[in-house]
Amino acid sequence: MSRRMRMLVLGPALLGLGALFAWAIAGLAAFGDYRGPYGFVLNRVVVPLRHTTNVVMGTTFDVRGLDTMGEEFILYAALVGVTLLLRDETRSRQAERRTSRLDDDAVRLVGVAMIGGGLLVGLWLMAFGYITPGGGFQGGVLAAGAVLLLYLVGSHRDYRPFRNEHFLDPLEAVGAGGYIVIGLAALVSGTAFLTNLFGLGTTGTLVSSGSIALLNWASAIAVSCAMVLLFAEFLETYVVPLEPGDAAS
Amino acid sequence: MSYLPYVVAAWICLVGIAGMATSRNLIHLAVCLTVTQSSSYVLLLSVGYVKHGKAPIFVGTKVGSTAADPVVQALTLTDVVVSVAVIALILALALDAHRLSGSVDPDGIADISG
Amino acid sequence: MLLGTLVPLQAVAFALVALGAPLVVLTRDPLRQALVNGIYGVSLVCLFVVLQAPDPALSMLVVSGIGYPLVILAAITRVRGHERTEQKKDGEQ
Amino acid sequence: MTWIPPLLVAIPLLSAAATAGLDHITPRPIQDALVIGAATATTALAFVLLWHAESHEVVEWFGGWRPHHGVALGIDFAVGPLAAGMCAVIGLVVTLALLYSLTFLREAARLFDALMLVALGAMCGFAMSGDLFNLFVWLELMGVAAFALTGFQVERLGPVQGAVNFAITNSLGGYLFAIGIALIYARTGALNLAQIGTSLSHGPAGGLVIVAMTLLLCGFLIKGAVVPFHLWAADAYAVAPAPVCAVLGGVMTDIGLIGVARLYWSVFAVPFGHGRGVGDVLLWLGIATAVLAGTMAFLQRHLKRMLAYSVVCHIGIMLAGIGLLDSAGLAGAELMFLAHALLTAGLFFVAGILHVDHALIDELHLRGRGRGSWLLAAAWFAGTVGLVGTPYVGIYLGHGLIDEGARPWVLALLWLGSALAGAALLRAGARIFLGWGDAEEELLGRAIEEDPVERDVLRPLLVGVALVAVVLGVAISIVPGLGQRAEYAAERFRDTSGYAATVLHGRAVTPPASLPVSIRHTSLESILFATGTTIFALGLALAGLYRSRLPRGISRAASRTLAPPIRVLHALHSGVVGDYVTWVAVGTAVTGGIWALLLHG
Repeated sequence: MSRRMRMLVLGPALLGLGALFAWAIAGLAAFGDYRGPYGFVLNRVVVPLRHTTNVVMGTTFDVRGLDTMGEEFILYAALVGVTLLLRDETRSRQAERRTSRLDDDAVRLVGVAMIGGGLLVGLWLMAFGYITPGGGFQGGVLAAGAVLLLYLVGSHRDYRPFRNEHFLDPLEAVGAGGYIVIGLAALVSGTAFLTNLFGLGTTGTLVSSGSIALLNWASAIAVSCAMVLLFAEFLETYVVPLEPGDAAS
Repeated sequence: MSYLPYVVAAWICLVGIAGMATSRNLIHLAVCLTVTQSSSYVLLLSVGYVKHGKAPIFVGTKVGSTAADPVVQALTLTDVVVSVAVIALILALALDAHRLSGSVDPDGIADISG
Repeated sequence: MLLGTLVPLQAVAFALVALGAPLVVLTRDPLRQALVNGIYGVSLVCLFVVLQAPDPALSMLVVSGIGYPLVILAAITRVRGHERTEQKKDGEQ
Repeated sequence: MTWIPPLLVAIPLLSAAATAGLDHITPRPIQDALVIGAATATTALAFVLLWHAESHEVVEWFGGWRPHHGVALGIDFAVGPLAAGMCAVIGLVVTLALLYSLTFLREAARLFDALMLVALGAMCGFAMSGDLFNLFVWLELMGVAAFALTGFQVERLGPVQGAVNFAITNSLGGYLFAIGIALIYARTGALNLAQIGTSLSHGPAGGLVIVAMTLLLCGFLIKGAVVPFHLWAADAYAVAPAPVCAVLGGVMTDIGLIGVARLYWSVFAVPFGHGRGVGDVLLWLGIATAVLAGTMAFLQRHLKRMLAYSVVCHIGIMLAGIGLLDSAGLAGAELMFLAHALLTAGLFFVAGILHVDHALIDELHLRGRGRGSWLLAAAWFAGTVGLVGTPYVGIYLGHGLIDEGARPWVLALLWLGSALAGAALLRAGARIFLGWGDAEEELLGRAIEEDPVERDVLRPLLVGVALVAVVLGVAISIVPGLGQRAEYAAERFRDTSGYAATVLHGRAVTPPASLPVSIRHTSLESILFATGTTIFALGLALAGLYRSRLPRGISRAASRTLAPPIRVLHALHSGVVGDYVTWVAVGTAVTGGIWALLLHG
């Protein structure tokens, strides 16, 4: 289709979709009047049953823990996929890796401070996720971002150790696989997959919620590693060839 | 009776689809895809909001007090992760397309058809 | 009827999001779009906060503040860099 | 036996993590053993599960969150014989594909294996899940793995284009599905399919449910490559490496249809089951898909693209079977799925071997090159005849069951699609293995060639795997007792209230009275249609081979009348993702509009 033609077909289609949406919205309960059973039951039972004050995390890692297992693997598959798709890209860049160093010490100092701050906040989010807002995913992305600041404020070389697949790939696998292993442990002990096995502890403290904490940490490890590796895969491509001859690949 | 939240969600979805269909740049298209997806978060969270409700985190509040639906929030969390995974993959493909054809125009990389 | 029980703060957040989406879509230059998308992300974060959803808000914050920008900017840089060297090459010939 | 369903997901995913994570540490043979072992174990467990699922529904509540008073708290896998059978076939096809790729894909093998295992786990999870959002998670997981696998050969533009189109259309479908979930959740406050169904049985359905159903089913139809959402499939399957095509074309596309069936009979049969509105639209979509894709298959010269359209064509027939809304139709779709998955996989395997042997994938370029490869020729023709549905071969039994509930003209159109796709494959086989036909054919468009991924292959292994797949697929129609078991499985699958009672209240299903172990009979009509189709496909293939030798008047009239519509068809399949997004919007709006007219009031 020519672009003009496409617009002519798209317009009525979007109008039709809009009409459908409008029809659906007319059947929805007014904003704020929602009284579906599922969430309200969980709001009442999760805290007493699982000793976690953050019901969202209780839902994510316990009641609907299987969804989160799938989610970890979506991230994992994306990482593997991006590595697969960019393998030519990375290979051709290996020979000509070049960095533009930042010379301003003040900027670097601020950067280092931010790295420290980012890591701390990231760890805090991971650790207290099942008590207050936060959790493995949020903390993991933040920590990964902080680690990658090393790349941005420093030079590529400084950052290499953190982008060592030989170290991070197994760790990533431990995170993602660990989630399943915790689930399997429950299965082996004779209960359902992903059953919360461990002592529930005192509500509102770090030693609460049983395997939610473990699953949270497994996903924190998986997400941090996946994000670092994923970003690194892309950041390899930050290196712009400076000489015309470099672009030959 | 207020339906604005739902209308906003539908609007975002349509805008995103229009952007995807007319995009001339794969990177732009990938971002439009995340815009389309953001309509599902807006709809989910609007659906689960409860009048005068607090966040479903019971620190300092009594269990059983009015709170928003935690399920839609858990679903949104998963949805956000999906969006990161998908945009990363599509951008990786865009880079490949660019390396091979020098173009990120979706109309320009149509190598096979018919 | 459309607004009804909506708290003013929520109405503003919804309006911002509703405005932000077409802005992101209509910004055809990827680099500028990445910026606008960041702002749209922040408006989503605000919306999630006023909808009493701190967890998704945090998640959206790290994603739109760290996740999207890093991959999008890397992709743009790569594409631009490529084009620049190609232009240079054309100039030399 | 409730411990088996989680293992079907956990084993492949855990092995996927292990194989990519240990890439640099363990030697290759151990890795290969791990990957093949995991796939084989999953398949074996799926067969054990099938054995058990026949007498009772295997329900596993994750985390031990059992439902209370009909309110489901956690996520469940509810496995009847149909879902278990799906898992078994998925496992079988993936195992064969992994064996095939041992020497076929040596580069980046670990990443490839990890993604294949992830796809296996996700497909099994999808087939068994009883939770709406959980279905979405598995849908996205298998999608993410498949997008990357499609773009495997990163040194060519075609795979990148195919993967981009695949990723964007399927992701859009997933997001429409997510909006549908939000709407359903807003109405029912539940995510468990059985509970949603129960909740929708109170009060009128209304526009909200109709629109939600449109979005949910269209999300699956996009995955299932049904017209007009099918455009991505040919782009993606034409460019992926052969073992990936085998998995994607053989099982992953069809899984969208299982999603449609699962959603309809657990949820939407309650509000809409009294009329035929939903089924008729599915039936029409199926017929359109079968005929259009059959035609497109006949117009291809790229072998894998031809196979891709043949896959879409059979998807259409299966969807029509589901759209009939009776047990025979669903059982037919199920049996067709079994045969179709194996035969398609086998034919993709053969195409891959031809590609390695001759570095060619174009029918006209390969003309006569396959002479002497008797095993390959036998596999190709057996697979093709199986896909046409010659009496008691391959998909025949499934097609015959679908025939039972269909009106004659529906039957004729479905067999026409099968004949067109079969004729394309027969024509290609005759050209390649027998050297028949003209060397040029301008109606087929331009050639697309590509280099094979790997040239140094263990050829006997590849041929062996292809033969196993084809032989198993061909034999599906004559396995004694299979037809009756498929019908029983379909009946269980369609029992909406029984499903809800089993899932939410733990009621046991009544095991079947002993099922006969004989080849299920089919109607005389089916035998006649199937025979006619075979003859028609042969004739059509010959016409395609020797168009230049037809009497000049006929030949010229044929090209004059056929050329313009063919050009339009080629132009519609433009390979441009913007067009595909537009068609998704059109398809969803039109489907929803029709349902709105049929079901409202």
